[in-house]
Amino acid sequence: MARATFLDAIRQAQQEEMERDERVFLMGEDVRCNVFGTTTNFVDMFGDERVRDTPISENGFVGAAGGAAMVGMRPIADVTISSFLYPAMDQICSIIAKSRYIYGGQAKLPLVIRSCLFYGNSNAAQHSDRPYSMFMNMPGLKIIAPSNAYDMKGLLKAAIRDDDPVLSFEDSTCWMAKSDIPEGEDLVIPLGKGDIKREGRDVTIIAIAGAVNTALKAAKELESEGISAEIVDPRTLVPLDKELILQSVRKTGRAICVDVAHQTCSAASEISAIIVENEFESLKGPVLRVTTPDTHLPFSPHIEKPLYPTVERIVAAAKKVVGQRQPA
Amino acid sequence: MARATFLDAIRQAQQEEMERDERVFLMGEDVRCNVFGTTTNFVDMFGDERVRDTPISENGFVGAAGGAAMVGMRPIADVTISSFLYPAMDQICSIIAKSRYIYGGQAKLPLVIRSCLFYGNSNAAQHSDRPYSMFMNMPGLKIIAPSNAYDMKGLLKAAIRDDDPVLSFEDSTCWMAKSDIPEGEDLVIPLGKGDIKREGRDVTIIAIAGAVNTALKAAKELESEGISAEIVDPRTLVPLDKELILQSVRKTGRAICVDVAHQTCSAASEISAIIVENEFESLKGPVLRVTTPDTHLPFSPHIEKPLYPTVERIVAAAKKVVGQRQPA
Amino acid sequence: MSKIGDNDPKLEKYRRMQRIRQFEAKAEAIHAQGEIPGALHTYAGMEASGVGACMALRDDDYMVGNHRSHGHPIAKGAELRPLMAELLGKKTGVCQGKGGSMHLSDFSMGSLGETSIVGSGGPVVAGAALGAKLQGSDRVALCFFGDGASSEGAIHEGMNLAAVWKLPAIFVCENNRFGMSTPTSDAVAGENVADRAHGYGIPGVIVDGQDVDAVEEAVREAVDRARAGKGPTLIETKTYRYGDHAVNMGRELTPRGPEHEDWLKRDPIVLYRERLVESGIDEATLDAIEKEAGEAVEDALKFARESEYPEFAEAFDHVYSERLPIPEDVQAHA
Amino acid sequence: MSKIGDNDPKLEKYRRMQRIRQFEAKAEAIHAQGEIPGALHTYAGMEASGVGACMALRDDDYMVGNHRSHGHPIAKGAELRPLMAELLGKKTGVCQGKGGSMHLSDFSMGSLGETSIVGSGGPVVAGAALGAKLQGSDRVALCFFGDGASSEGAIHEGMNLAAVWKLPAIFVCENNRFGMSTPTSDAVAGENVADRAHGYGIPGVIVDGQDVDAVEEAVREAVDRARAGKGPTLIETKTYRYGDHAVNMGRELTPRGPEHEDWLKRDPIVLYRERLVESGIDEATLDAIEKEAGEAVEDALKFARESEYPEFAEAFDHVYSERLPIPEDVQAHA
Ligand SMILES: Cc1ncc(C[n+]2csc(CCOP(=O)(O)OP(=O)(O)O)c2C)c(N)n1
Ligand SMILES: Cc1ncc(C[n+]2csc(CCOP(=O)(O)OP(=O)(O)O)c2C)c(N)n1
Ligand SMILES: [Mg+2]
Ligand SMILES: [Mg+2]
Repeated sequence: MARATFLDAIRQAQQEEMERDERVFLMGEDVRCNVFGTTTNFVDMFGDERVRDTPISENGFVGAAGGAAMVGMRPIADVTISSFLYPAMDQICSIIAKSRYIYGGQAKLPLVIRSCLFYGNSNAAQHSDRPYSMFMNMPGLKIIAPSNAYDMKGLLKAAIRDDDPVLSFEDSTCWMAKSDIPEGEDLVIPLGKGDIKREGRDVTIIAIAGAVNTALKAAKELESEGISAEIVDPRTLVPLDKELILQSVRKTGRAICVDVAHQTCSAASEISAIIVENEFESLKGPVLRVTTPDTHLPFSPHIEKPLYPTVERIVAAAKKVVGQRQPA
Repeated sequence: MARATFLDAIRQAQQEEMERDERVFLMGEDVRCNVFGTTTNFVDMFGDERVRDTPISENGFVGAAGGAAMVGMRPIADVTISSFLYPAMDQICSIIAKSRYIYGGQAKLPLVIRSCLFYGNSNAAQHSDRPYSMFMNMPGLKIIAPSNAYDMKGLLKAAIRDDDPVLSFEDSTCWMAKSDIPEGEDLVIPLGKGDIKREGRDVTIIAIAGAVNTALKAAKELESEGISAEIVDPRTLVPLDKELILQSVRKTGRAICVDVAHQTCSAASEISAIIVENEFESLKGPVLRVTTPDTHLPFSPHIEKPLYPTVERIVAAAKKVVGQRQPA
Repeated sequence: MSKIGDNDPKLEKYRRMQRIRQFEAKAEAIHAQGEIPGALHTYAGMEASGVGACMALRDDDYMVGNHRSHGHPIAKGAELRPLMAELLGKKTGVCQGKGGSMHLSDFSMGSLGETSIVGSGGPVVAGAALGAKLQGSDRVALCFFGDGASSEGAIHEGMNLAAVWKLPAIFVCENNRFGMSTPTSDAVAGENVADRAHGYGIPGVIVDGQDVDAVEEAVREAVDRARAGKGPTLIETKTYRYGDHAVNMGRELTPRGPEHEDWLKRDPIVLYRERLVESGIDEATLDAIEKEAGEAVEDALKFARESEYPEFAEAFDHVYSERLPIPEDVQAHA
Repeated sequence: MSKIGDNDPKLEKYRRMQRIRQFEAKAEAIHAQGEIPGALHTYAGMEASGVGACMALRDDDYMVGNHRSHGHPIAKGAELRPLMAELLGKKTGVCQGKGGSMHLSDFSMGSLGETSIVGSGGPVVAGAALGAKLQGSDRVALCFFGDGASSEGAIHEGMNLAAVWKLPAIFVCENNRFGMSTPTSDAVAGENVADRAHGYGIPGVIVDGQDVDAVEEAVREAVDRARAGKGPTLIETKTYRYGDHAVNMGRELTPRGPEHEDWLKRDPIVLYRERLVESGIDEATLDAIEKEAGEAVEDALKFARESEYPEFAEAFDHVYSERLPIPEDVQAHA
């Protein structure tokens, strides 16, 4: 076991998989210079054929990842910031998500598209997107959104080995946080398996990516007020571990969905809909969402920061649902 | 009053607004040749400066609509089929949705982006998208999705007059259906006002675009089985008439969301989440979704058609929720 | 199944053009009668472009095409049965009934898709060429796209990527003078699409798209360049489509000028047949090939008609590597 | 507020370059101390490109820029106070604190955005030029974009659209030899970005980006062409950025070659000052302008520092024409 940051977990996963399988290669804008620290010494280790700086053309190189995958490679396309997925949207939706299907299984697209959720640091609206729910609406893509370094490594390795296209959303608020990560061992976390990050009895809090850490802090605070919160981290958004979520709700009877994305048509909305559709009889109160409201993100830090889900808002939501049927 | 089809309603709305306001102009691929019948005689009436065939470059001409709007025009960008919005995603999300905000109100973007939902007719996965929920997750865009000719005309006119960018999703399953449309009169339906398409007592069915018509048929069938369904048509997805939906659910205590889009992170999911968040106490049963499952749309008609919400599935869902608390 | 003049590339070109022409004539006829669902975009008039280009490729070279998808696979040598079955939406179709007329892509012939999103093949081809390069193979990848598609950012990005990385890619712009109803000159800036090559520092070649030999020669040169590691080439085949954008639409979309007749006079199959006859091939051989093509089409149609439709559950295959679970309520009412 | 040498375009060019240089020097310094949040991309070294281009424009002409956004508005004549206030995230900022360093866009000066999505200005400029044309005005629209941005589909689509419609647009590629850490030659195919013009049938012009007069002249010719209805021009200014991609990042991203020193020797402000002096302007006047620019920067900073931050509710303005309702639970804990 060794302590490693979330960013280093990404580096490790990429390095180990590139060592393991020579079909794996990496491309993106400025990957050689290692902007965020996920490709340290990669050029030395793997050469610049397998570690490729691309032109600034996201649709071009993401689509090229698709083409390379179709001929038997296993590309990792690094799209740095999630906001730059929009220019690549057509290749992702029309080619990468659909080719296996439209050609009746003739095409295989084992590839990973990585990008970070770059919010909360005065990067303004064009650089602060958290667009995973858009892709959840598009069949054919798998989606991971890890909340700590351990999960990040294990899920990214699984994503690289997976035979379907996987989008990896990497929350920049988690970048510097460290986990114990087993060394040498092959840490692979199967896609589609959620994780109970904290057990609890009174309310289930399903949180996504960085929001898991906010929820964990809220759970501590709730504990001190006599409310026992269970924190469920789906880790993978597609396929989603519905059973884990429903199980927890069956136990607690109450649910809150926490998501740093905009509220409308968010992952939080989806999870809420799944819960009410399947566990209505178990519910003792409304399923609440704690999300970023449907405004853009402003540059000025004083007005940006309060827009994201906070410990206070989660605590207030928990008290509201728990209080409703079971007064203190 | 005169009978007019949905397509003709679009034509009328465009024509009347172009006559009324010379800042309004229309561009898109093959608009002069009037592929679908929404621009009949437009070149003769308005000249080919205001009725422009564009190169096949959706990001280019949709973005150009943004630029033209910023300098005081009121463009209508016709993107024909919704699947072609993906190549234009960046200009829609990064420029059109965000410019007013990011520049602190200096930019104004009064424009309409029209495209049709072209599903159900063996067009295969790359031409059958119903992607409105992706755009619902992006603040700054208004979205209409009318279900009949009357609403289509009134909402499109409102959209063209609106000072914000509006996406118009036009369901091709509604194209040939006719409504009585007032002549001469100025039919403008305010954005954000839903409509009760049928009153009922036992269950609220919120349906979107073409699904409204399927739901209306289901309601008839339910009637014959003694179940009274209320059909709510939001008409506008952003802003959404939440109060109308909640009011209906308060009355019936039961809700079903019908949506031809893929289920995950759909408008149906959002509406379900809103209902459970706000009207949990009124609910007598789970909120169910009747949607298209998260598979792509195949070409072969025999396996495509059963994927969309059908009268049978809506009826079954209604019986399930009504039966749950109120056995026949 | 041995065929007349097997192994003679000259006759093979004629055969493939004949197969395309007759396959589509049949398809158009049964589409008019409602036997083929969806839209049908025919390649008639453009056969020399596809066949010339594909004859310059090896069987294991890659190719990506577009919505006008019938010609490319036949040009590359695909069997007709799975193509016709696909048009009819059958389980035996090359895409198991999932793709239809816009997506006749036979991966066993090196195809990596006939993608109906205009321009979207550009990045895919760059990626396939990159894959070939990384694998140390000498395969090349060829992209068919239309004049209209040249306006898409995806084509630009694909070409820039291929050029900057010197990838073994060939971009073949099939300029048939229209994108749907819009004349090329109303949508595409510059004299020729091939002129775009200059900006990428790669060769740009214009070729008579009605002359199958000329197309083959131009593409062969590009293929040699690509295999030698010298990077991509942009080739523009000046050609013409006989049919409307899509056939059997009930009205005419494309405005035809007086040059329509001129183009019909330069039919690629007639021109090539004349050349073959001049070169000493006897008419009987050519007639036999023509007849054989017709029989192959009939055989394909019979096969297609006798094939089963896919079962409903198959709609849930191929979204991912494993079949998706089918929602109960959907299954119950399917 | 009258300024030294007001109305003398020669001095105005010097003034604007000085204002950019000094505005950014100050910004870089206070950013290092944490007074400016977010990333800061400086324009130092490139002043002649922006100022030369904007001096060829009328005040009411349109312009769109990019993430390297400080130079363009000052080049176009914007006041410094709202720009500096924006950097500090204040309500008095030109974008009311919503945009920050990557988006210093002053619409009162004809700007239509400094957009930080690389390449995204291309379609916007085509649209603004189209708007001007439809309105029968003789305004033109100019797009600043980087060498790296030339690889984006959006730039291609914008140029094709402008060319095919003969719109009054000018595309100015500021080639500063890098896109972030990547040398232009590793990302952009072809010798020069300007060579792309050939493919669109429009003029492509290469100009010394360190020579403000040369840039102005090239752009003026393009503007004249555009106003005369002859369509767009692509101009490439060969220039250089002194700072790293963004400043104060804690580590160096851009690998500098030996040519770095050569570029520093051709500083656009020094070069231009020499030319002015040679042409008879006395040093004292230029010193005074330099000093005045410094004072204007100090004044702007004072203004910015004394300004208020926006109130929380303002985060909900400008998503639409009307303020969004603020969710109760968000308001309660803001
Ligand atoms: C991205 C996208 N935009 C628009 C369309 C609709 N469309 C289908 S084919 C076509 C014309 C294509 O013209 P061209 O590239 O010249 O090919 P051709 O049909 O002439 O062979 C158009 C506009 C599409 N399929 N995809
Ligand atoms: C679509 C998109 N992709 C990537 C980025 C990240 N990025 C910001 S600036 C930049 C380099 C731009 O290079 P260039 O266009 O030459 O402008 P320069 O910074 O050199 O002035 C990159 C890659 C972005 N902002 N937008
Ligand atoms: Mg064409
Ligand atoms: Mg640059």
